[in-house]
Amino acid sequence: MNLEFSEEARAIGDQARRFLEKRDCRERARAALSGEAEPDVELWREMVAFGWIGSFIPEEYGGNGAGYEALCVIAEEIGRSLAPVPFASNILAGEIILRSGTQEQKSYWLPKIASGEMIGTLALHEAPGRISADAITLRYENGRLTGRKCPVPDGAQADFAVVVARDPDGSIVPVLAFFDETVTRTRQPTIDDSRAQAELHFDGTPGERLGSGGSGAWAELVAALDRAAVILAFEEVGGAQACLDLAVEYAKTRHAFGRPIGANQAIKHKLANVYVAVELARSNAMMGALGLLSEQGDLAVAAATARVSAIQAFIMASSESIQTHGGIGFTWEADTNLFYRRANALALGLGTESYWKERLVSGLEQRHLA
Amino acid sequence: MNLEFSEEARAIGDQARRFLEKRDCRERARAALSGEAEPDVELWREMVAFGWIGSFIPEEYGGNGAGYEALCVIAEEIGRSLAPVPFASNILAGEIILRSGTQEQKSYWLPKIASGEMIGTLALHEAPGRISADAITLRYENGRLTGRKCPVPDGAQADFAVVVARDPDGSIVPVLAFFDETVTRTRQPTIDDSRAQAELHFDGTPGERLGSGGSGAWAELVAALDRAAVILAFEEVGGAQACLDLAVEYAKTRHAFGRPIGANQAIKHKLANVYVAVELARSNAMMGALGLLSEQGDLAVAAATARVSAIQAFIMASSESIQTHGGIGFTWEADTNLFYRRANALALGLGTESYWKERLVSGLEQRHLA
Amino acid sequence: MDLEDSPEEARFRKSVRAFLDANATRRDESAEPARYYEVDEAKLGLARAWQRKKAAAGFAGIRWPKQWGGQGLSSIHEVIYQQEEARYAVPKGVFDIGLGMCIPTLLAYADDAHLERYTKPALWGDEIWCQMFSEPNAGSDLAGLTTRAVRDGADWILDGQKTWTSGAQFSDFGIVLARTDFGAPKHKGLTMFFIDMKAPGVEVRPIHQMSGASHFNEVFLSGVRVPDAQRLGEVSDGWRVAVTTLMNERLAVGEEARPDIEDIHAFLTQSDGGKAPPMAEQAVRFRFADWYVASKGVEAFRNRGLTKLSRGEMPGPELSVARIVNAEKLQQMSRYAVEMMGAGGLLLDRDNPQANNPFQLALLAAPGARIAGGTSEILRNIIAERVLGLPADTRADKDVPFREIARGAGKSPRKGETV
Amino acid sequence: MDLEDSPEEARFRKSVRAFLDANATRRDESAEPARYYEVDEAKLGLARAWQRKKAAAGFAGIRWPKQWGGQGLSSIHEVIYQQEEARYAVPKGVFDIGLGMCIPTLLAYADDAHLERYTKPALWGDEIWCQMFSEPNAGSDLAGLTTRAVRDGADWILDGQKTWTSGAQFSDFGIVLARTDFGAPKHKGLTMFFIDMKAPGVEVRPIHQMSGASHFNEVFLSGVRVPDAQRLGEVSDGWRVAVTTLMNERLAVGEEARPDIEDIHAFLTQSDGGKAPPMAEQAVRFRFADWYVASKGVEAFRNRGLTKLSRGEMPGPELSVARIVNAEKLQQMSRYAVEMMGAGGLLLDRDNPQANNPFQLALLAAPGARIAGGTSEILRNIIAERVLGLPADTRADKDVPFREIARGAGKSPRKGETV
Repeated sequence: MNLEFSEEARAIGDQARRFLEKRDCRERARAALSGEAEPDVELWREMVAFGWIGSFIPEEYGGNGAGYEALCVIAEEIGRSLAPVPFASNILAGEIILRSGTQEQKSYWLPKIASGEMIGTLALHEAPGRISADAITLRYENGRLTGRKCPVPDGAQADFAVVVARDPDGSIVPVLAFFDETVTRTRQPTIDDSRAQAELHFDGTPGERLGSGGSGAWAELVAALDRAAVILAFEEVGGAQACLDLAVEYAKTRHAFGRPIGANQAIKHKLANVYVAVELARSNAMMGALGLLSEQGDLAVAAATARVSAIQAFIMASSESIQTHGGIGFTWEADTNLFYRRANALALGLGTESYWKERLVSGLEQRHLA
Repeated sequence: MNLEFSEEARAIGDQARRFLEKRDCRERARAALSGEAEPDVELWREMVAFGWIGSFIPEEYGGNGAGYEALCVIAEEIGRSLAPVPFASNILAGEIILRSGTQEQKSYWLPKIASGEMIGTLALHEAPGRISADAITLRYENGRLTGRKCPVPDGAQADFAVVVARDPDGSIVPVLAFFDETVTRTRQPTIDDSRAQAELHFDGTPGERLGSGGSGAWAELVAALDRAAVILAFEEVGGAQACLDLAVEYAKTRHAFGRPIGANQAIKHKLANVYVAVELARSNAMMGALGLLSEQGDLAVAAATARVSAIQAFIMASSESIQTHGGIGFTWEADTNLFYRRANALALGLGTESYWKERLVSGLEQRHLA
Repeated sequence: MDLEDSPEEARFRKSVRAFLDANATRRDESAEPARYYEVDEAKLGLARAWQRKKAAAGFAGIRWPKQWGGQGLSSIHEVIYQQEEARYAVPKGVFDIGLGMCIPTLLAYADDAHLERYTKPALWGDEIWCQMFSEPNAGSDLAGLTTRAVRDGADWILDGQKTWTSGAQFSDFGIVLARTDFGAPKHKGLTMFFIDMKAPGVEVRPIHQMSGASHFNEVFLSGVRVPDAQRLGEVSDGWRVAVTTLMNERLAVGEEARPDIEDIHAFLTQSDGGKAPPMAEQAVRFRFADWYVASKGVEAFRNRGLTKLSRGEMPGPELSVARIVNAEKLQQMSRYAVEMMGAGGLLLDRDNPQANNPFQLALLAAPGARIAGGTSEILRNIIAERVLGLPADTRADKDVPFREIARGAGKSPRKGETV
Repeated sequence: MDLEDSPEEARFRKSVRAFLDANATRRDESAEPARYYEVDEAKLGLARAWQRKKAAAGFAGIRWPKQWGGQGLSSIHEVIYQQEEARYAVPKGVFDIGLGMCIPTLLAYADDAHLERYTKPALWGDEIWCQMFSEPNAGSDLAGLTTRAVRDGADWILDGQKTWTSGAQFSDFGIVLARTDFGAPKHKGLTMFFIDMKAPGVEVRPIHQMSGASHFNEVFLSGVRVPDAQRLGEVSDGWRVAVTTLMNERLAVGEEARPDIEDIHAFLTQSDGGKAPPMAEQAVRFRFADWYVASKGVEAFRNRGLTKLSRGEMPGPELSVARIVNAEKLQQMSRYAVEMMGAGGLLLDRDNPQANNPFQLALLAAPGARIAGGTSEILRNIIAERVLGLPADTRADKDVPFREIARGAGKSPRKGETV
């Protein structure tokens, strides 16, 4: 039994943690939140330079081949640090290009992501509601995109996107497009402005169909979301752990009624429950990582399990961390405020809990049919 | 604002409580549970003699006209005392006869219930699952009933039933039938044997259609269930309150680590939560009672709200009362054991939480349509 | 059993309605639930004008004695007035603390000269009061406060920091609880004063909340000189005075949490472009039913409390129960609604069609609802001890001189603070 | 990262499988989940025979030293054996406490003569051991026990009442924790003994549980004479000895709660007479997903614990976490399933087609799962204090002579007891 990351991966995690601590990411996130700064592209480039983001990209496409274990521990550290960087957007764009792109497309786009030369994103959402193919209306016709996407993660800063569109036959088609002057981009205020979202209007934007075509484009997209979900689960686990750590530290040092508030069972049991949720989420995420590593087809159930568990844990940990802090916890300047926003934003950004629960159960159904 | 029972009703409640305490009902319930006794028909007759059960039956049909306020407080005392008597079955049979019966039928059957001369019941359930007209298959043809009902509350002791059947046209029809030799009755072991349930086989049992016929029989039955649900909610509130009282008393007197266990926040907050649930349930039940009293058509939402709230409160109070007691709480001889069984049995017997939630929401929909 | 007024109550309600109909417009209850806005000068002016109208018509100071301009009526009349006023679009909130908590404390403890001076301007909206009890290190444990009042001739000198003070930025006066004896056990060394908020040494700074709102303040007191005549109650008897003040809070039975059940109902039953509304799903119906049952239960529980009030009995734990239930429900409902919007739930802009609902804001306000006015944990303790009679928590600080009690501010995640 | 054995572990697992395949039949895992039955003479005979086979094949006492008939292997080997055995239809439970907790305590504290006498008969299934720690008034607060051991020459005389003793009715020996000094603080006055369960003065009475089962007992000790040689550890050092015993419990990482996720999955996906299965409903899918996530999380958390064990590290809080999560899940799942059956959920008879599932029984067993082996509250305290490092509860009984500690049995709702 060896359900633990390799020593190499853990060393990368330690390095990432030390680096991110030095960069004082929570202050950067707070600044971004107050509109004083855009997502921290400079910090992102520094991180890319370590090779961290390219770890899931094979060496032939400019990655360092460190693999998914490394990516998972880095995601956890990003979650813990609250770094306001275009992480999820690059992972999403990279994953779908890696899985669905032609040899040529992979050779062209992936090195740009791995080197930080360009920021990529996935332009998927249009109307509110659960992710589904039916919701896609943006047109792709004669090599050009027309329509609206909102919200697009890091949409105002990104250089290009995989745009999920519909061709004249009504088929779903992912399209690679640079953000040129035909794209009108408006940053949108959100519940977590430390991670930017934008509304994008495409007005005849030139784009190239991702991959070699065929009817499986939506299924491939969904499979790429599965893979990204495991990474995101680690980011959430990192955030949840940070919330627990903050709350425990505060509970040990804040006094009321002549003793640390952490001596009260109301606080002790609350934080024990958070601990349980975080450990289950971490454990489920590790099973997801195992799925990623094994490169088996049937990742859906493990990914969905990891993601649901991580959403629940981070939401709970961030809420209860505020509650443990009392009044100070829900002020604008409290770190707990930043984590609560991030927890809720991550829970909404890449398929919600409902989406992933449905994915989990239908994944089990397909297993039973098979 | 006067959301409180009348002084008269409260006096009847006090009388019922004193009487039931003297009769040591929990001992009787325990005896019934161990199979040492059948449901306590003798105790039931004593209670009937006070006029308590006939309180919802108009004086012209042998009731005492004390009204629903009295019935609600009596139900609460029965819940508190755990009296192993055929309460719900008689209320159900009485309500539906009162609402749907012809003048002649009311004059014949209701005095028998009010006087305790006969025990009536409602034979409704056939297959497992939520209450619905579709589930009714028992045949009523040429004045005779053929088929199976299970479980039927107090089915082995009752003298007659309103049997919900289907006529050759496929319509639902409630039928009044004595339990003669054509009815084979088998007592069924259940999760709460202090309230008996039976399987009934009807083999050409003679019966008389309840009411003057027409297509609204199922709707009338459902409306009678609404009315009975309010009464049952009070029984559940009484039980939940008893569970809370037991737990509080135990928490004050049982010592661990040199102080009463009730000094621990884990216990204090648990019981505060139970208190909140019980008070909300009692409040919702009182709004249900107001609906009963006002004799308005739109009882469905208030009744369903009362019932859902009461189910939740009694289940929670009985579970947490056991938990507060620790090991001793889940022994066969503990009163908490009796309450937990009763809470779960009452939650299943007259439409489950799901049935009543659906009734609540569809009731609101009908209101909005109206 | 009914939900009706007594004949006398009905007469009073009728007169309230007549006044409101003549002087205010009905609120559109389906529109715009509770916003989290700031009070500016213009709004303050409207609030003062409305208070003046109420005073002129005899609907201000309903429970105050007639001698000081009040109506000499009972709590149920106050509640009836509030119930009716809630249905009209009138300025709310600016005077509640002063008229409901501060002046009643003066009525109990101040001398006639002071009452002569302060009651009328408060009642007529000319002067605004605030209440300064909580401190950064004395929230749930209010009696652990460390603001210091030192005797200096006929005066006291106050030094310390208060927090969570509503309305401090526009208040003229405030009542303040301070420690006058650090050698006494913590409840025994406190004294109550009232102070001029414009006095030298009083500095008010807004607190920026997660929701974006700033309706609370920090108040810094630096060498603030207060005449001994502005002491309320005896020296070292301040805790008892504070309890009087806080008891008045329990009357706020009508406290409204929005968005509530009507809002989530509206959200769940709206259908979008021909699609079935969310409420068509059984999962949604069941979840909604839970909230409906809780919401109606709280409402009916309040009505049982009002029944007591109507009979002249003391209100019970209605407010604690409502707060516990509503705070949890608010958090659940707002998260549920936002979740249902998918990625659209991220968007906060009110002008964006994807965000035209109050749940994103509620999501950010909800954590505060579990804390403000007493954390859910403190409220459960109150129910356990005062209603159920369970033993009090073991207190490490009982009967110990205050200066010997272990104190710690907590390693705080707050910007700029070193820990 | 993988879920595989190390090469050495794989070799061991292979040998275990070979033994089991040769000597036992595979269990039908889809059938009949955990029953709550009594052990009778016939079952006891089967259990003894199976234990004998294991001993003969070298799969008993896996962690015991070779000197006393054990295999001298590590905890991970014990776990591997248990994992494999769980898949076969073999008698379970009769020897677990004796071989896993009692004899290991003897191994740590008894002399060679006693080990010579007792280890082999235990290992070969000839003698059964039980453990007597809990008392009616010492459950969560185990160190508050009052069973008294008084020195009488070379012997001790034991008087008191033990409870929740598994297997006492068929045990030959048992370890028992008793108080030898009522003047010392409560952890300091305890001493551990082992006794002959057939000795005069030992009386065993079964406890009838709500679920109908009686696998626990009360044990009454009335003037039971025990030679001082049967003392384990020093006088007054019994608490430390008991901790050794209880530490061994933490290894039970494979503890299985049934019905679990597979059972509720089977229940929710079965379709009844052409109707869609319950799992077709979104409400059901979402609820199931919550349990699935919790179930898989516990499983993976255990696997992380096994990873530690496999590396020779100490197991962590895996057991506490699993118990908290599983107990809650069991209560939720059983109530959900029963609710779905409507009135049919009342029926308990296994032969009734309406009741052909384990959930009614689980409903009655579930409250016990939140209590037995440590209440969920105690388990949360353990996590908070030992894992998170939060302060211990304030203890009123710390450093106080035991006889001065406030004790109260609690007004109990139990039959026949006067309170």
